[in-house]
Amino acid sequence: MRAISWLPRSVKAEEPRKNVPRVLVSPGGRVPYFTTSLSAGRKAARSTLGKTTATGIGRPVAEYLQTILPFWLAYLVAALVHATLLIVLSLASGVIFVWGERKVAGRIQDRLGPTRVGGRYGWLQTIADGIKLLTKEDLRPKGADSFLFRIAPYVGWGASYAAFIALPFANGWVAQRMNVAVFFILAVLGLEVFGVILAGYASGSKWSLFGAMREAAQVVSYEVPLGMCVIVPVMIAGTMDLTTIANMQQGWFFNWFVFHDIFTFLLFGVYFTCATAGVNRAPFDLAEAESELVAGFHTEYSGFRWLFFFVAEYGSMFMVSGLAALLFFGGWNGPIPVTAFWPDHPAMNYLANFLGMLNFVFKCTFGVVVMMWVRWTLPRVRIDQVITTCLKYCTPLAAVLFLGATLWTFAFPGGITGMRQVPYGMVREQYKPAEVRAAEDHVAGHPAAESDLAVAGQHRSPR
Amino acid sequence: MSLFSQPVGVSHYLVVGAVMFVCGVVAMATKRNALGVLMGIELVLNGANLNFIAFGSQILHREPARTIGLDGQLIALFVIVLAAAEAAIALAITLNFYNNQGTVDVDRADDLSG
Amino acid sequence: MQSPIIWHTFFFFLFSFLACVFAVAVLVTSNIVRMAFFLVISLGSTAGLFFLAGADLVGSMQLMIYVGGTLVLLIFGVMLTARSPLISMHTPSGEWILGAIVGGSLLAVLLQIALSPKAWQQGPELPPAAYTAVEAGTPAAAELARDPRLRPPQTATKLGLGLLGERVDKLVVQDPTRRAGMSGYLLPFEIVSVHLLVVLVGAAYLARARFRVSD
Amino acid sequence: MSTQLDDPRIVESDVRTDEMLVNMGPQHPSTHGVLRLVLRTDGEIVSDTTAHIGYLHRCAEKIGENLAPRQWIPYTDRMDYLAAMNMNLGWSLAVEKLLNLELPEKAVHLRVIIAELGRIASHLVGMGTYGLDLGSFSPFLYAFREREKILDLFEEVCGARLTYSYITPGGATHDLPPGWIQKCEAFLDQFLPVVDEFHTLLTSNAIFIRRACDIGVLTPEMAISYACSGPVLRGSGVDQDLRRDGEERYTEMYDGYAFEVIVEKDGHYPQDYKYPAVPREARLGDCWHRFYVRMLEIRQSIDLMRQAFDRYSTAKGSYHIPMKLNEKLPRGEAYLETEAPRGQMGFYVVGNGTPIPWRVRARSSSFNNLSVVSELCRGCLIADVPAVVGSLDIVMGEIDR
Repeated sequence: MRAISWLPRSVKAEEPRKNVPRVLVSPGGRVPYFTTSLSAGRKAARSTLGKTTATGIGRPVAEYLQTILPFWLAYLVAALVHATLLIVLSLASGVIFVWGERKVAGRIQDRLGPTRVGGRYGWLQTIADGIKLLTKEDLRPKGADSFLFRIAPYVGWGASYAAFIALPFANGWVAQRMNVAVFFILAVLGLEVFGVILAGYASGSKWSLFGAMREAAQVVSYEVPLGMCVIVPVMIAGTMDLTTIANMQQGWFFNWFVFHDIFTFLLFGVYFTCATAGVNRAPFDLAEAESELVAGFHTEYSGFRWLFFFVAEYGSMFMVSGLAALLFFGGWNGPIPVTAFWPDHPAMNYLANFLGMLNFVFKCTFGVVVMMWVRWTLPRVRIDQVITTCLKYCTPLAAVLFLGATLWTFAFPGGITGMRQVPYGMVREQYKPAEVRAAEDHVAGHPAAESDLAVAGQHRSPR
Repeated sequence: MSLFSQPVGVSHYLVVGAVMFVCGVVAMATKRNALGVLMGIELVLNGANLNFIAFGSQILHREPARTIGLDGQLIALFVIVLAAAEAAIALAITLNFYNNQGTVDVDRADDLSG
Repeated sequence: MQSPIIWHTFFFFLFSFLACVFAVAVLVTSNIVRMAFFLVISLGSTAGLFFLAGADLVGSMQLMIYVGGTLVLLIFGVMLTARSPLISMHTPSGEWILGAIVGGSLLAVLLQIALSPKAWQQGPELPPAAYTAVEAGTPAAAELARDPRLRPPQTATKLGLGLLGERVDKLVVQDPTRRAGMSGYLLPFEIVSVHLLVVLVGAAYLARARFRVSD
Repeated sequence: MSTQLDDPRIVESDVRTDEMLVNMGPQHPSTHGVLRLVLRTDGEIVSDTTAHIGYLHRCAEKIGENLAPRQWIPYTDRMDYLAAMNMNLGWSLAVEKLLNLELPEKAVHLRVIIAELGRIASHLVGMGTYGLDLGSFSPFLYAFREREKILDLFEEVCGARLTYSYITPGGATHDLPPGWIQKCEAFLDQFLPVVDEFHTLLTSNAIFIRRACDIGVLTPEMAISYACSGPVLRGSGVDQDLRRDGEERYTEMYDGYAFEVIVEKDGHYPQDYKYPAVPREARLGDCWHRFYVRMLEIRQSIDLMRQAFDRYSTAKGSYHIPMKLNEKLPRGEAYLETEAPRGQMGFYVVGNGTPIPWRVRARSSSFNNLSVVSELCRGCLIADVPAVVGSLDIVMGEIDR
């Protein structure tokens, strides 16, 4: 018999899964440590997994719109709502982070940063700067490849923005829930490099070309260790669906994958290094190293197009921080499962989701602020040292940690101490596609259940 | 009936694949830049990939049982991976050619012709 | 009554338009850098077509390995060899004519094949209510949910199982002999991976320049 | 095949690339003003560097031949505008040498205080901008924060913050204001821990060490043959400091002061300030050593100032010798070199019996220090060029004059 299932064998052997609430089954029939503290039973089940009903932002919108509009129009409007929200988020995060960066940099450097526009804290400084940039002349160097020069910033921004499609902000609050969200985000973020390369080439400036080549070499190299780091949480979770991955880290903070074992803890450091390098932030901001390359690939840009590069950069920072939050820090789940004690009511669930979104945005922002902190503290490394760091340190380290985490997961499938309320395998079971479940049954010797195939349409909600 | 209100079938994909394939073939034949030829090869591979995906897709078939199933996607995966290998080796050849000849014009690679 | 727009179809036409137009643009441009850029768009749109066909893993793979990896490599090559006389190399018109003839006839043959079987020409039709019904969880949903367009593709798991030789898509085949014939793709995939590694090492070696310093 | 591979004329490299000429400057963020470097690069590797100067030429020396020595002092300010006090001092000493003036004790110690404070202010800029050249922005602002405090002190002394024209032939324009010494002491007390911060942020930072160590190694022989001076020379391990080795007229200023020339001997620096040790990666004469010598000189100047405070307070005499503007310069010539923050700053003056000098000439330290740049940058990466140029700590105003 080929053992290809993720589940501990005991589970399958003991219980036919169809009749038993899956949540309550633990490996070996042992009640996990933490369920005892809550009044066990259904409540425990619900507290860990109850708030998983997908209540997307767009989905209710689409459902409501269908009552007043034809289907195709409702679909269009709902899609536009999603797109607009994400564009606003992308731009707003850029605006806020630029302001934040100036404030953070100011405080780090013993100065105040912006203080005038918009009152005492200079809230509106970035808006003022944006307006200034909009009114600036749109310069185009004489030797530039005009078409590529004009299109390059939008390519870069487009890639950065497209990655937001698959980024969930709260349980079900995602523009397009994807089965391969992690992979998709990494792939799309990797495309940002095209904008940079095109900008560098099309500018017709040697400094720009240097910057572009540096960025291309750097980003492409760092995709390797970055991918390896991302694979570990995916391996633990057994899925690439970010919503599921975050849901699996529900409960107390030690359910977060960063505390899963020592390897993931160390791996987060590697991930952060690689992510910083991957989005070209200091100390790896060689593509725009002002002391060497003037401004790197965007030397020749001005005004609105330059702004797009900037927004793309901050968008990517937000994105890799968001990925870190989802993969390592529980996504929208706080350190304490406050919402587990709430009554199970749609309104309360909605509120829980909203708080989760705030929590998630806070985590992303925190990651971005740490990147700023690093930027204003450390000197810049040299290009050969950047590649050395990637190939000689990050990649082997990520590989070793990957191996360690694999062995650890194999040895202790339920986490370190059994402190998890529900083993990962059980949680994952909730989100497994019915077809796959049928296949597993098939492998395990159970006949493929016809009904399982019939309702294969959706993620199975626990309730 | 509008073009947009008709469900897409396998043929649609095959047509797109055919266009890409032919563009690739013609690019391979006519481009003088070795990298242009390489790009033609990429187009050809993608055209073929589209066909594999289309034949394997349940979404495009009226009877899902008649698709080739996951084989299509798996072969597409193989094609993508092999295309990466092919591009690496072709690029190395091109660079070597460039190093030796100072050009990437494939018409100039005639050292061995009598 | 049909819905005036099926968005799946709409996006198919959008992406296929982009893919085809930029594939042609690759063909007709003589500037090598622009060719590379058009190729990026064309292959990116192909990834979109993959998504629309329900192959989400392959689509992401296309974006990551093909567009993000192979094409970046290619653009590297372009940059390394982009000296001004080499950026634009024009093809003689005689070759264009020959190419057009060969390409046109090839296209004609392929289109003839693509359009001949009737069963291929139209995908499965759905009543418009299906979309609403599945989302709302009405009793008819169970029936409608069989439509693959309404399911999340979930191909990653299936492909993984497929690599291991467990074919989820062929569950209907119960005959043990035939099932045993569905071998996994893992070994070929490993061979391909090792092959890729060897090729990369070889390419790195091959690309090293050897030239005379003093002539 | 094998014979072909053994052919020594066939070289192997990663990818054959074409050489490219790149202009670094004069409008480049890290060329410290208007230096223009023409780099011949092969990819990221710099094969040749040519420095082009003259963008800040203001005919200072020619103007000096039309002005009385005291009138020319503002022009010396604008030479090395980061260490204007030391420029004033150099010129004043040269003129005093021509006039054969002997200064009262108080004026001498005042000059020591001011010169050493000016050295600290100058090295703070050198240090801060070096961090900036390596991509570390914050130390630059910390350094300028401290420098601002020094400028406040200077402002109290002479009313100016950048171009002081304070030290004149015959002493200084004013005495130190009452209470100034205490303020200065208070500043030094709070400044000492800040120096430790700089060491944490830069000197011992792992990235900084990897960026600065073993880059732009200037051998002692090369340094001497290019007539380098100041921290650049001492960073190569040459034991020379004009405050000790200079002309009598200059070294007598520092008579009785306890100080040791900052130079590496047997792998370590003489002063034991508990500052970070020399890292393993460092080689004598590299950027790190030049930087470290400057950092230690800041500390040394603090010690010198503290000694000077006591001696100034107890010194006899006036802070200056009154000197008329139209005092006739005797026939003859005088040349005197002082140890400015950037090295040996020499002033040459020829008198012909009129109040206006017949010939004025300045020997700039930055000029000679810059001349090694093409040697140091040969074969380094583009990113190393700012690191090397920054470690030389040049001021274009002094080079172009």
